[in-house]
Amino acid sequence: MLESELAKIKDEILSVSGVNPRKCMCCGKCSGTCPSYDAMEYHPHEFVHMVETGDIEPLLTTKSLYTCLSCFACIERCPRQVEPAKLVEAVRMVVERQRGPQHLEAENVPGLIDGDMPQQAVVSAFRKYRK
Amino acid sequence: MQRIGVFVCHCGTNIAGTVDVKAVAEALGKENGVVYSTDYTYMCSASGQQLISEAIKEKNLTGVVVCSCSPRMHENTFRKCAERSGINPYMLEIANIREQDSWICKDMPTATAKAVALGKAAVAKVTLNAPLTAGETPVTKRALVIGGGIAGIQTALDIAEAGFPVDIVETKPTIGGKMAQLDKTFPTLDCAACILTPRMVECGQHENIRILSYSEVTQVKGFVGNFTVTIKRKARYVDETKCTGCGECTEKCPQKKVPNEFNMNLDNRHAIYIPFAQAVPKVATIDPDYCMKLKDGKCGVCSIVCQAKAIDYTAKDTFIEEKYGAVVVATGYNPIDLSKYNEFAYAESRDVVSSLEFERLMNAAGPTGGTLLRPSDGKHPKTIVFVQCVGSRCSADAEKGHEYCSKICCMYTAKHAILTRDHYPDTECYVFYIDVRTPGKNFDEFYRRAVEQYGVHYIKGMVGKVTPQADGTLDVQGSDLIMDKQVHIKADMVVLAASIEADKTARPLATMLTASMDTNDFFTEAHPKLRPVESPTAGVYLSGCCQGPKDIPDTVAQASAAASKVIGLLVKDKLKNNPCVAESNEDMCNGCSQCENVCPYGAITYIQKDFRGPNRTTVTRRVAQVNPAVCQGCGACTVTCPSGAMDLKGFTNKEIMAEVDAICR
Amino acid sequence: MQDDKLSTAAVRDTLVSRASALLKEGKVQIVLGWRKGLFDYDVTPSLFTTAEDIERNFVYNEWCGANLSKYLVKETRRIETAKDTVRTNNKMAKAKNPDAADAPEPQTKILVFLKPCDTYSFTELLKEHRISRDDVYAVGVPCDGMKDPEKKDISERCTVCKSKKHVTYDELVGEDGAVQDSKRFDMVEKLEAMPAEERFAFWQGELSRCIRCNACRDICPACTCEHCIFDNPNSGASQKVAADDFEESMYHIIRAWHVAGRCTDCGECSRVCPQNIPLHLLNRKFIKDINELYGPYTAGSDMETKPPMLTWTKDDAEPNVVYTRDKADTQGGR
Amino acid sequence: MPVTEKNTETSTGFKPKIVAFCCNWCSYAGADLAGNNRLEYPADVKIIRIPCSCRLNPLFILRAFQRGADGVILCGCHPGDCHYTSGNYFTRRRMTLLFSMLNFMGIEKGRTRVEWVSAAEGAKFAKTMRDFVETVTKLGENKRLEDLRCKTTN
Repeated sequence: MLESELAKIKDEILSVSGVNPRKCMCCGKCSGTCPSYDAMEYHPHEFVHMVETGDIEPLLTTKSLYTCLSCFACIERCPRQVEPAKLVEAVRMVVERQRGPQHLEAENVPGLIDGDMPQQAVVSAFRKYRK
Repeated sequence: MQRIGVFVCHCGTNIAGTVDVKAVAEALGKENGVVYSTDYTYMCSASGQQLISEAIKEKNLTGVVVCSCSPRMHENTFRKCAERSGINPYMLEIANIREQDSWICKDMPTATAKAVALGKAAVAKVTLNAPLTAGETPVTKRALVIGGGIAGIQTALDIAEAGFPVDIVETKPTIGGKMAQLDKTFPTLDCAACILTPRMVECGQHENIRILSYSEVTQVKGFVGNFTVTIKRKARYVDETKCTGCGECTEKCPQKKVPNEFNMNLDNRHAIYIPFAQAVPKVATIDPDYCMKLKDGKCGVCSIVCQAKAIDYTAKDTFIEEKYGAVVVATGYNPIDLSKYNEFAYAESRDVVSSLEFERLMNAAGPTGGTLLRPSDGKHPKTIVFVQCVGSRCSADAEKGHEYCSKICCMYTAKHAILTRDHYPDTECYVFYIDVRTPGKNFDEFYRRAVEQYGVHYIKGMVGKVTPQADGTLDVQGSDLIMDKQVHIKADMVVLAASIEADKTARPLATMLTASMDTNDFFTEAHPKLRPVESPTAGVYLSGCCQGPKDIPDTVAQASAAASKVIGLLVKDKLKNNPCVAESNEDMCNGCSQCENVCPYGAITYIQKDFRGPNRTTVTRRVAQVNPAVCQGCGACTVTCPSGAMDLKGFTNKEIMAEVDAICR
Repeated sequence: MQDDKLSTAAVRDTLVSRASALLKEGKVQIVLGWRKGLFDYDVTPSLFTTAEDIERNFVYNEWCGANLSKYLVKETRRIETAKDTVRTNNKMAKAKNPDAADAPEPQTKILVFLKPCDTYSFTELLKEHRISRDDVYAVGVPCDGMKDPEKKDISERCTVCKSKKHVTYDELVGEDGAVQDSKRFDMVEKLEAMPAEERFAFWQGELSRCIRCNACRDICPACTCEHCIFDNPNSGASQKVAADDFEESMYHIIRAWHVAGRCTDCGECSRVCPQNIPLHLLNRKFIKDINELYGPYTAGSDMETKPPMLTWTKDDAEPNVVYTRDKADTQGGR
Repeated sequence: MPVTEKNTETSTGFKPKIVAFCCNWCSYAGADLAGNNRLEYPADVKIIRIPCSCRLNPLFILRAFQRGADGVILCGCHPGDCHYTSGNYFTRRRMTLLFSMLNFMGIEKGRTRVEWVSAAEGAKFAKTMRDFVETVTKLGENKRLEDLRCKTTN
C-alpha cells in the first residue's frame, strides 16, 4: 500500500477514534489487563504503537481486530487515557468501510457461533458489524 | 524648581559608535530644569562617578539623569553614587540609550534622535520625582517550623544551632514523621530509626527548640519579619509537664481495639498511647474517639495507675499566639488512597499492601516484629509481586492518580526486593516496571545489585489485574513487553508503590500564608532554579516534600538550605523595605475596597478615620491604608482606583504621563 | 395605559400614607422622594421632613425617572457626621473631665423610595461602602416604566428594562417582579456590526455635541468619588472643559472605564444629558463584553459576587480577541 | 490646513511615534536582551518602564494618543509568570475591555496591542516591535485620536 494511503488511513483512524497515541508511555497495562490477549496476534499496546508509527497495514488484515471483545478494560485502566480499545474499534471501522456494505447478517450469526464463544463476543459482534 | 544634571555615557564606542553623544548632551542641556549637561567615555567608571558626584556638589543639583546602559545594569551603581554625593538616590533616573537605542539601531541620526527623546523622558520624570526613603521594619528573631518530619527537624536544628529560637508545630503526638515509620533507607540500607531518633532527641533537648506536638496552625497574620501565628494545642488529656512516659497507663488501658496509625492500621493500640518507643516528646496521649472515660464517663483506669498524676480528662483545646520572623513549611507528604484501584484488589485482599505498609511489615518495631508475614494468615510469603507507578505518571485528565513521577518509588521498591531476598532467599520477587528511574548517587548501582546479586525479577510491563484466588493466593495478570506476552504470577503478596501527594493540611496553610501552590498542591518556589527553597511570599520558606516529591538526602539538603535562608533573615535587626510602594491619599480615598480586592499581598487594609469637617464637625470615613512592608509595588491597585487616590511612589501617574508627553513631543 | 396611571396614583397614595406613618412613628426622620414641580413632567428628587409637606408635594408617577440612591451617599454621610461629631466632643469632654456626662448621639434614619432598577444602584453603593445601611429605611416601589419628558413617551431605558426585581429593601409596596431578559444590547450590536469608519463617525457626531457640563458624572450612582480625577489638578489628568475633540472622547472613555463592572445600567447618564448623547451605550458595551468574556454579571444584583474587574481566571481571553472575534471589519488589525 | 500638511507628511515617508510600556521584570529585560543580541528594530519605538503590566492605566494610553502617538503597545510577563503572581491577569482583562471600547468607538485596531514577552525572548521582542511598527505605518498617522493643538504648537 502507498505511503500516502497509509497516512490517510492513519488520519482517519485517529479522527474516528479521537485517540492520541502519543499520550502512551508504553507501560503495557492495557495488554496486562486484556482478557483476550492470548487470542490476539497484535495486542492492545502494539495497536497503539503500530498506529503511531504508521505500521498500519498488518493491522488491517489481522484477526486480532475481531478477537478484541470491546470490554474496554484497557480504556478503564490506562493511566494516560490513551484508550486502546477505541483505536482497535477505529481500525475495525476502517476495514469495514473498505469492505463496503456486505455486513454480517443477523441470520448468519448462529452458524458462526461455536460453543465456547463467550456471549459477550456475540453481543459485541453486533455492536461492531451493525455500524 | 529642580536643578537637573544630565550625564551622557559613551560606553566606549558601544553608544558613541551610533549615537552622537555630544549632540544628545547639548539637546538635553536645553531642557527645562537642566542646569548642567555633559558626556564622558565611561560614566560607570570610578572617574565617571567622580564626575557626577562633583557636578552634584558644585552645581548643587537636585536631580540627575544618566544616559547610559540599561538601568538593570547600573541603576544601583549610579544611585549609590548620587547618595554618596548627598542627593536622594531616587532623584536619579537612567535613560537606556545602549540596549534600547545604540544596539538596536545602526543609523546615527535616528539613534541620536531616539537618545534625545529617551533623555527628555527621563528629565521629565526626574522633574516630578520626589525623594524616597526606604522604611524599616524590625525582625522578630524567632522561627516557626510547620511539620516535625525529618525536614522540619533538620531545619529546626540548623536554625537553633545558629542561636535562634525555633518552634516546631506538629499535628501528631510526636515528631519524626514518615521517616520514623521506615525500616531501612536506600541505597545504604542503614536503619532509619537509628539515624533519625538521635536527631529527634537532639530536638527534644535543644534549649533553642520548643516542640509543640499535637498542635495545628490556625491563623497567620503579618508579613516577613513580623508574623503573628495562632497555634491550636489540641487537648491530649495528659499534662506534658508531668507525664514521665513510663507507659504504665498504656499497658493498663482496657480499650485495646484502636487501629494503630503508626503501623498503618495493621495492628491495634490502646486508647491512651505513645505512638512508638522513641517518641519525642515521650508523652502519652488519650484518643478521645475511643477513650471510654471521655466517651461515656466510665473507666478512668489510666488516672488511677498514673504515678505522676498527669491525666486530666477535663483538658480543653488551647490557643497560643506567637510572633515569628520567618516561617518554614515542612508539611511533607502522604501516599495516595489506593481503594480506588479495583484492578489491584487493594480493598478486597489484605495481602495487597502499600509500600509504606510493607515497610511496617519489615520493621522490627512493626506489627510482626520484623518477620515478614502476610497480613491475611500470617504465613511466610513465597512469591511477592511489586507494582510500580501506582497513581504516578497518570494523564492530567485521569481522575485517579497524579501526573508527576513520585521519584522515590523505584528506589524503595528495589530496597524492599533486596531486603526480602536477603532475609528470605526462598522468596521470589517480581517487579513490574515502566521505567526504572535511579538518578542519584549510588542509586543505579543499588538497582543493579537487586537484579544481579539478589536475583530480583524485573519485568518491563504493567500489572493489569490482581485476582484473589480460593487457595488464598493472588493471581497477578500483567504484560511482559519484552517477551511480548501476558504473564500470570501466582503470588502470596502484592506490594503497590503508591504515588505520594502533598499533605492535606498544605492547601489551607498556603491560604493562610498567602503562599502560592501548583495544581498538585505542592508549594511553588520563588524561582524554580535560583530560589528553590523560598516561597514567592517573603519570609516563607520551603523544606522537604511540601515542595515536591523527594528522597531523604534531598529533603535534608533542602531543609538545611531553607534553614540557612532563615538564618540569613533572622541575623538582620531590621528589614529595608522597597520605597517604591503604593500610597493612598486619604483625602481622596472613597473606601470602596476595590484596591483591597486586587492586591495580591493583602497589603491594603481599611480603617475608619476621623477627619475635621467644616464648622467643627468630625467626619469619620473609611479609608485605605497600605502597609509599606507588605506592599511589593506592582501597582495593580493604582489602576483600579477611580479617584486616583492610590498612587505608586517612584512610578506615579504624573511621572509616567510626563514621560509619555516627553516622548510624544 | 389608562389603568397604569390609576395604579400609579393608587401607589402614590400608599407611599404617602406609609411615609407619613413612619414619620409619625419616629421610625424615620427624613424622607427622600420625588417633589412635584410647575408642570406635571418636571419632578425633582427632594427631601421631606413633615407629613404635611409629603401630603401636598410628594408625587409618584410616570415622570419619576430620577434614581434616588445616589443622594443617600451625601445624606447618610451627613447623618453619620452628626453622630461622629457628638462622639468626638464627648471624648474631648471626658479628656477634660473624666466624669463628664455623654451627650446622646443623634439617631436619624432616612426613608428612601427605590424603583427596581434603583435598588441595583443602591446595592452596588452598599457593596462599595458608600452608604451606611443602618441609616436607611428602603421602600421598594413598583415601576411600569418611566417617561422621557422630551419624547413625552416611555423612555428608551424602560423599553428594555432589565429587571422588575427589588434587590435590597426593608419594605416592599406591591408585588415584587422578576429579572427580565431585555433587548438592551441591540443598539450596541447594531453599532458593532457597522464598519469602523461609520462607528467613528457616529461617536464623533455624538460626542462632539458634548459641552462637558459633567451632568452625566454628577448624576451617576457609580461616580461617587470624593474627588473626581477630572477636577483634580494634582491628578495630572484634570480637564475643566474639553480643549479639543479628543478630550471629550477621553473623558467619556475613562468615565465608562471607571464604572466598568460597577455600572448597573440605570441609564441616568443619558437621561440627564442636555445634548441627548446616548452615553449609556458606552457602559452597555462594557457590560456586554464582560458578560460575553467573563460570564454574566449584573452590578448591584447582590453583595457577595466579586466584580469581574477585580478578579480573573487563568484562561481569560487574550486582548487580541477584540480584533479577531469580529471578522466583518478587517481594517488595521493583526 | 493641517490636513493637507499631514497628507504631504505621509507621502514623504511617514515615521510613526510608538510608545511601548514594558514591565520591569520580563519585557524590559527582553528588550535589553534584544539589544544585547544586536537585534534591530525601528527606533520609532520608545520604551517606558513600569513595574508591572498591571500598572498601566488606560489613561496613559489615551494620553499618548492625545499627545500624538500613532501606536501604543504593552508588554508584560506571560500570564502565570508575573513577578507579582497575578498582575498580568488583571492587565489582560483591563486591556481586553479597553481595546474593545476603542474598537467600538471606531479607532483602528492595530494601533493598540498587548504582547507577552519574557526576559528570555529578545528575538520575540524585536520581531514584535518590527511587526507592530509595520502595522502602524500601514495605518498611517493617527488622525483619529491625535490632539491637533499639540501638533501645531510643536
